[in-house]
Amino acid sequence: MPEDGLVWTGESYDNTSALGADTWRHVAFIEQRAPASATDESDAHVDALRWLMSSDVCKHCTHAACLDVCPTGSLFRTEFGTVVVQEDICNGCGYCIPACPFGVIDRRTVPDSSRPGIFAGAEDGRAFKCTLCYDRLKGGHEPACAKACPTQSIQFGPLDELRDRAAKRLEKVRDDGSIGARLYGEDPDDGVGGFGAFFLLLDEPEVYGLPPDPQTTTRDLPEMWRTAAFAAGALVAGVLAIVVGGRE
Amino acid sequence: MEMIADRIVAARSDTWEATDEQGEVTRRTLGIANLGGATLDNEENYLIKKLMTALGVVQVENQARI
Amino acid sequence: MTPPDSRSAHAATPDSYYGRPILKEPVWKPQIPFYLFTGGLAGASGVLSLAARISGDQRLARTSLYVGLAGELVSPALLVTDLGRPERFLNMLRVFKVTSPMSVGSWILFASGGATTTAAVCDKLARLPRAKRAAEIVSGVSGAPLAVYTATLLSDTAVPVWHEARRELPFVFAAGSAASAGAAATLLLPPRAARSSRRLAVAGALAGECMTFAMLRRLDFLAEPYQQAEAGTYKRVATAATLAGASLLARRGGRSRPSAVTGSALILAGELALRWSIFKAGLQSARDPDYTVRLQRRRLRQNQ
Amino acid sequence: MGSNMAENHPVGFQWVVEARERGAQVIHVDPRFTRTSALASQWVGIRAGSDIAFLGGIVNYILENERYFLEYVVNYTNAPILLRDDFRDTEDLDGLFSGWDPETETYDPESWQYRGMDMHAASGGRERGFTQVKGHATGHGGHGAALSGGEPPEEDPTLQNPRCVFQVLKRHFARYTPDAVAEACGCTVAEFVAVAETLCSNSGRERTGAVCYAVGWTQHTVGVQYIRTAAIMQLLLGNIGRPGGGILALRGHASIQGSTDIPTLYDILPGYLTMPHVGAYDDLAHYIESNKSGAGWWANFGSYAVSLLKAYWGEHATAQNDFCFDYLPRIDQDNSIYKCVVDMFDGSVKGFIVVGENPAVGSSHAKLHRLAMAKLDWLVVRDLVDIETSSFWLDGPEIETGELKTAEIATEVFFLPAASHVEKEGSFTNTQRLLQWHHKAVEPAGDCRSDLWFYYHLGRIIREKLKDSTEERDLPIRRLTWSYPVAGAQSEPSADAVLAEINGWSQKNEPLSSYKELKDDGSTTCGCWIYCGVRADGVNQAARKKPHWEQDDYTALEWAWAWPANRRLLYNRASADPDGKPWSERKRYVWWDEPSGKWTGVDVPDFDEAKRPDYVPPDGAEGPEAIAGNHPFIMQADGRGWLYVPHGLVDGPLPAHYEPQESPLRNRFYPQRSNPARERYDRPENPANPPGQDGRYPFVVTTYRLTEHHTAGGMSRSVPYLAELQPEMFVEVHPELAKLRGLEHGDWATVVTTRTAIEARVMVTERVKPLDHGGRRVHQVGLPYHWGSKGLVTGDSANDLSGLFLDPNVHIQEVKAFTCDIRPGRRPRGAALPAYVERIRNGKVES
Repeated sequence: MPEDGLVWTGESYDNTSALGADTWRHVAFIEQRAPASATDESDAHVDALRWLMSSDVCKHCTHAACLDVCPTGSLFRTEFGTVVVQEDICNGCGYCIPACPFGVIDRRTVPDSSRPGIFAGAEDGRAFKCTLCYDRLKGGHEPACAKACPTQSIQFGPLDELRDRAAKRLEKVRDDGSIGARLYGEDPDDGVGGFGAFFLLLDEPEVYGLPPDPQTTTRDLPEMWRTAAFAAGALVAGVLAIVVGGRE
Repeated sequence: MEMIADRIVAARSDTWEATDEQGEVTRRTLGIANLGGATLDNEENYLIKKLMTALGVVQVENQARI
Repeated sequence: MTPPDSRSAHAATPDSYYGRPILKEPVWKPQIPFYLFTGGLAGASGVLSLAARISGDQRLARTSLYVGLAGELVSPALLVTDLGRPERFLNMLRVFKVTSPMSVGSWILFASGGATTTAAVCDKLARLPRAKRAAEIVSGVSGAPLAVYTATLLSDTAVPVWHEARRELPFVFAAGSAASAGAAATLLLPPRAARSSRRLAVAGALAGECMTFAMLRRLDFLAEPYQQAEAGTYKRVATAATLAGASLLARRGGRSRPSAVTGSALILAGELALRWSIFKAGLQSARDPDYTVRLQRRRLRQNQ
Repeated sequence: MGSNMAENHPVGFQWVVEARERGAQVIHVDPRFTRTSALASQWVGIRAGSDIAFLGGIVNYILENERYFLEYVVNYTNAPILLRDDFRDTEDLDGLFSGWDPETETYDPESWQYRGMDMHAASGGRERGFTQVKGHATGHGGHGAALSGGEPPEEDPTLQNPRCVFQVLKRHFARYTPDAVAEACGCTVAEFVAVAETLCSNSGRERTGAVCYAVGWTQHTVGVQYIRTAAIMQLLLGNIGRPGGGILALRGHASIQGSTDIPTLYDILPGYLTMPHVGAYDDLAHYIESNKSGAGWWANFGSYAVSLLKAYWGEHATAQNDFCFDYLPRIDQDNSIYKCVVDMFDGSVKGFIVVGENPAVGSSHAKLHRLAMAKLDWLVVRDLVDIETSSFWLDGPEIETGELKTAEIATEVFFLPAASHVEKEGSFTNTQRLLQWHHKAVEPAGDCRSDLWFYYHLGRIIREKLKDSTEERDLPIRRLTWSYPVAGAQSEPSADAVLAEINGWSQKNEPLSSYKELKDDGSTTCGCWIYCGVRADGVNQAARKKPHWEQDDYTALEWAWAWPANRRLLYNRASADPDGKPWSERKRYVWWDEPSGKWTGVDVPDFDEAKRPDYVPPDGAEGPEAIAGNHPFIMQADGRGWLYVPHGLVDGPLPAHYEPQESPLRNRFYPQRSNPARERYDRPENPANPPGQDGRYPFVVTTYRLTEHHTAGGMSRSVPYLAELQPEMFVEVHPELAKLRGLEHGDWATVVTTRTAIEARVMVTERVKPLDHGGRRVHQVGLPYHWGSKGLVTGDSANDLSGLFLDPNVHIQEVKAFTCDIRPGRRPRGAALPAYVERIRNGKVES
C-alpha cells in the first residue's frame, strides 16, 4: 500500500488520522488527564497524564451495511466471516462509503506526487478497506497486525474465545483503576450484530473517533421500502386524482 | 575498489608513524579512520578490526560511542 | 488530510477525535444531485403520461412520454460517469439485491428506461401499437418507484441527515418529482392543453414544501445542516423558486404562456435546488462528527 | 530510567508488559511522558540530567531505612572492605574526590584503593583527554587489579568500621535526602518516595527488581556514573545475578553489543583485551602481566591474547617472535570518534571510511562533522541509500549558509551501496549478549554488496598491491591470515568461515567449545575469546531457533547462543545464598547440588562447576582458583560486586550528582558544578552555552528517538511506510512554555543554541512538563533527531544544536541534557542563519 501523504498532523503520535482506502490500520493517540477516579488515592501524583492508544481496523460487522448496499456483489463475506472487496468487480459506485457507520471504507484517490519512490497516480476509482489480511488467512496465517504486535495488544482468534479473553482483561483493567474501561463492539446484539474486530477502550468511543452507537443502516431498510412504497403509491394516486379525477 | 585500495595504501604511506618523538614504537597511521559497526554483523566487525589493526589504523569507531 | 487545527496535541476534545469526522463523506460527484432530479422527473413523467393516456389527454400523454424519455436517457449517462470505474457499469446488473437500493434502482431504471424508450420509439414510428401500449404501462408502473427509490437510496446510509429523514424523504421526492413532471409538461404545452399538468405542478410543489417542512421539523438538530452553508443556500433558493413558481402558475398559468413558462421553470429550478440542498446537507453532516455523536447519544438515552 | 523502552525497544518491551500483567510494578522515570510511561504503573517526570540525584536518593533511602539485603551485601559486595586512610570523599572536598590535579584536570586514583592494596593504574600517558590508560579499557569491562588469595587484606563484616565501604557510602549519600532529590529533579517528595518504596518492597529473598536503561543515561558528561549509581542500588537490594534482577543496557542498534564485543572501537581488541599503549610494554609477557589479574577469570588474559594473535597472524605468530605482538599498532591518546573528528577538522586525517552510520545527522555537533569531512582527501560511505554523510558537499546545511562551497570542497567521495541484513547472512549480538544468526533471504540488488564482501576484497586487493613490498610496516598486512572461502557470482565471502575463526581452533584443527580450552602457548587460535564456543562441535550454535515452548526451562538455552558459554544470566552464583542454597524457592535459578557435587540450575552456572560454596582459596592461589566459593563475581579480582570502585574509573570511585555542561541551575549538592573530569574541546568550533540563567538559553533540551525512525534516518526516511508515520521534525513544548514564547501548535518554531538554530513544527503537549526546583521553574524542550536533507521526508537535525562535551571514561557525548532557547517562526535562511545565531549569542535579540 502506498503512503497517502507525508503530512504532519500534530495529533500526538498519530499521523494516519483515520482508516481509509490507503490506511487500513490506524492507531488512535489521545493525550488526556487521567480522570480522578482512575488514579488511586494513595497515588503520588494527582495530575497524572494518561495516553489512550487504540489500534483501529475495519470492524467486519456481523451485519455489514457496506456489503448489504453493494449493488454489484463486489463486497462479500468470506469463509472466515470477514468482509472483503473483490477489486476485480467493484465499479466504484461509492455506495458503501456513506453506508459504513465507522467511516472505514473509501474510494482510493492516490495523490499525485513528483517525488520518486512513492506510488503515485490518478484516482483508482475503486473502494478499498482493511481485509483483515484475507490473503494471509487463506494461507493459514493470522493478520499481519496481530502477528506484528509485540505486546499482543492485537489478538486474532475465534470470536467467542476472544470475547472470553476480553471479558477477563476488562475485569483486570477495571480492577486496576480504569473504571471508564469498556469493551466496544463485542456484543452480538448491538446495532451491527457485533463486530468481527472489537476493542477495549478506556473512555467513550467518540474520544477515539468511533461512533457511540453504530447501527447497520439496512436494519431499517424494510421500513424504508415500505415508506417508499407508500410514497410511490401516493404519487400514482395523486397524479391519477389530478389528471384522471380532475377531468372536466 | 581499486581506487579505494590505492588511496588507503597512499594515505597510510604518507601518514605512517613508526615511532613517536621519544622513539617509542607506535606502528600506526592517524591519517585514516573507520566509522561504523553497530548495524553490521559480528563477522563484518571482526574483519574490519582485523584488517584495520593490521594496517595500523587505530581510529576505528562505531555507534556504541554515540 | 487536513492540517492541524487544534491548539495542542492534548486537544482531543471530550467528544471527538481531534474534530475528525467519524463517517466518510460520500464521494459522489455533481452528477448525483442532477440525477436525483432527472430520475424523479423521468419517473413521474412516466406516471403522468400513463395517467393522461387513461384520461384521454393524448397530448399531455405524448409530451410527458418524451419528457420522460429525455430524463431516462440523461440519467444513466449521469450515473455511469459518476462511477469510479465507468467501464464496469454493467456490473450493476450482475446481481439483484433487495438490500441495496442502488441495485434495485438500477433494475428499475433499466426497466423504466427500456419501456419509455420503446414506447417513445413506437410512438415516433407510429408502429406496433400493442407494444407501445405495453411499454407505456410498464413505464407508468415503474415510474413511481423510479421517482421515489432515490430517497431510499439516500436514507439507507449512515449519513445522519439522510438516514433520520427516512420517513419523509420518499414523500418529499414523490411530491417533488410530480411537481417537476407537471412543470415540465406545462412548460412545453400551451396553457390551454396544460390544465392537468399545471394543477399537478402546483399541487406537487405545495405538497413537497409541506413534506420538507415536516421533515425538517422532525429532524430537530439534524435540520441544521439543511439550513447551513451551501445546503442552506440551495434550500432557500428551492423554497423561494418553488413557491414563486407555484404561485405564478396558480394565478396566471392558465392565461398567460409566458407566466406558465416562467412558473414552470421556477418550479423545475426549485426542485433541482432542493435535490442539491439535500445532497449537500448529507455531505455536511457526514463531515461533522458532532451530528453522528449527538444523534447516537440521544438514541442511547432513549433506549435506556 | 533513561530509556523509552516501549518506543525504542518495542519487541523487548512485550516482556515488560507481560510482567506487568503478572503483577510486576513498572516504574518509568523520564523527563518525558512517553508510550513507556503510558504503560507503566507509575511515571515520574524529572529534569533531564538529574538521574544521579534521583538514584542517589534511592541509595540513601535504602541505607537510611536499612532496606538493604544484608546477607547479600555483606557476602557478595565490597561493603565490608576498608579503604585507605588518605581517601577523601566529595563530602570533604566540596564535590571533588582526593587525587584531583587542577593543573591537568585529572584524578590520580591512588588514594581510592583498598587499604593495604597496591592496585595502581597501569603506566601510560596522562595527558589531557587520555587520562588513565587503564580507565579506558575498564570502561568496557574492567579487568581486576593484582590480587591473589581472593580476599582483600582488611575487611569488617560488621560494617561498622568508619573506613569500610559501607560507612563511606552511607556518608557519601547522606545528603541525597528526599527533599534534596525533589529540588534537584523537579519531582515531588511523594513521587520519589513512592518509587523508592516500590523498589525496596520488591527486593529481597522473595522478590527482585530490574533496571533498564538506554542512551538516556549514557549520553551525559557523567554517563558512566549514572549506571554506577544504579549498580550500587541494585547491589544493596541484592538484585544482581538473580532472576528478574540486573541492570539491562538497551542497545540502540541490532548489534551494538556485538560491535563492542568484537570491537570496532579504538581502545580494545576483540573480547575486551586492552589495545597496547605506546611505550607501555616491553614485550608480550609484560603486556600480559600488566593486564591480567591475579584472581578471577582475567588471570587467563595471556591465553586470550595469544589465541587472538594466532588468529590474526597464524603460522607467522610464534613464541619466538612474541606471536607478532609487535605487529599491533600502539595508542597513546584518545582516538575516539569525536577526537578523531576534531583532528579531521584540523586536517590530519586524510581518509575516512563510514559504514552503516550517518554522522552528518546522528552525531552530536553534526555541523562539526560536516565541516571536518570537507577537509578530507577522500571519504568512503557505504549505506543502503545515499545519506547526508555522503552528500554533505552537495546539499548540507553549510552549503545553504555559504559556510561551505561545493566547488571548494576537495574531498573525493565514494558512495557504495550496501546489502541489508536480509541480503546477507551473519550474526548479531543483542542486548542480552545473545548471538542470533540471520539467514540471507534474497540476493542483494544491483551493485549492493555486504560489508563482509567489501572488507574482505578490500583487504585482498591491498594485500595484492603490497605483496612485493619490502617495507617493514607492511609485514603485518602481508602476513595476515586472510583466506576465506568465497561463493557465488559476486564472490561473497563465507560469514560462517569468519565465525569459525572467531570461535577458534585447537591444535588439531578442531573447533573449540569453550574459552577454558584456550592456551597461551600458541596451540589454540581464537578471534574473540568470549565468543569461543559459538561454533562448538562445528555447529553454528547462534543459528539455533528452537522456540521456548519446545524447551523445558524458561531460560530456553537452545535458542541461539549467549556469550560466555551460553550463559543467559551473568554472575548467577549470586542467585543462591553463601551456602549455595536458593535464596527462596520462588527465585531458584542456580544452586549447589550436594549429591552430585556440582552447581546446577536452569542456566549454565557462571561459576566453577565443581567449586564448593565453602571453598576457601589457599594462599598463593591464582586465577579462578583464587575466588572463594561464596564470591559470585568471578570477573572481579575480589569476587565481589563493587559498591565502591577502587580502580578503573577516571572521574571518581563513587557517583556524585553533577550538572550537565549546559544547565540553567547550580549544583544542588556541591559547590563543584559539573563533572570536573568531563572531556571538553575548548575551541572556537565547539562553543558552549553559558551555564546558569543568564536568559540567553534558558530551557533544558533533550533529544530522543521515535519508534517510526531508525536513528539518523537513513534506513527509515527513505521508506514511504515509515516516512508517512513521522513526516516532519517537531519540537515538544508544554502549553505553559508555548504561552511564554508565543508558540502555536502546528506552527513553526526555531530552536537555537550558541552553535546553530534549527526549525521544527510545534507540538504543544503536556508530555514535557515544567519542573519546580526550589522555587525556580524550568521548562524542558523535547527534540527527536531523525531528520536531515535526504529521503522522502526532510527536516533540520537536532544534533546540529549540540556540542562536544563528553564522558571522560567512554567518550560519549552529552545530548540528553543541554540548553537552548526557542522562538516562534521559521529560522532564517542562508547566510542570515549564522548571523542570527550570532545575534542571540550576543544577547542582541529580544525574547
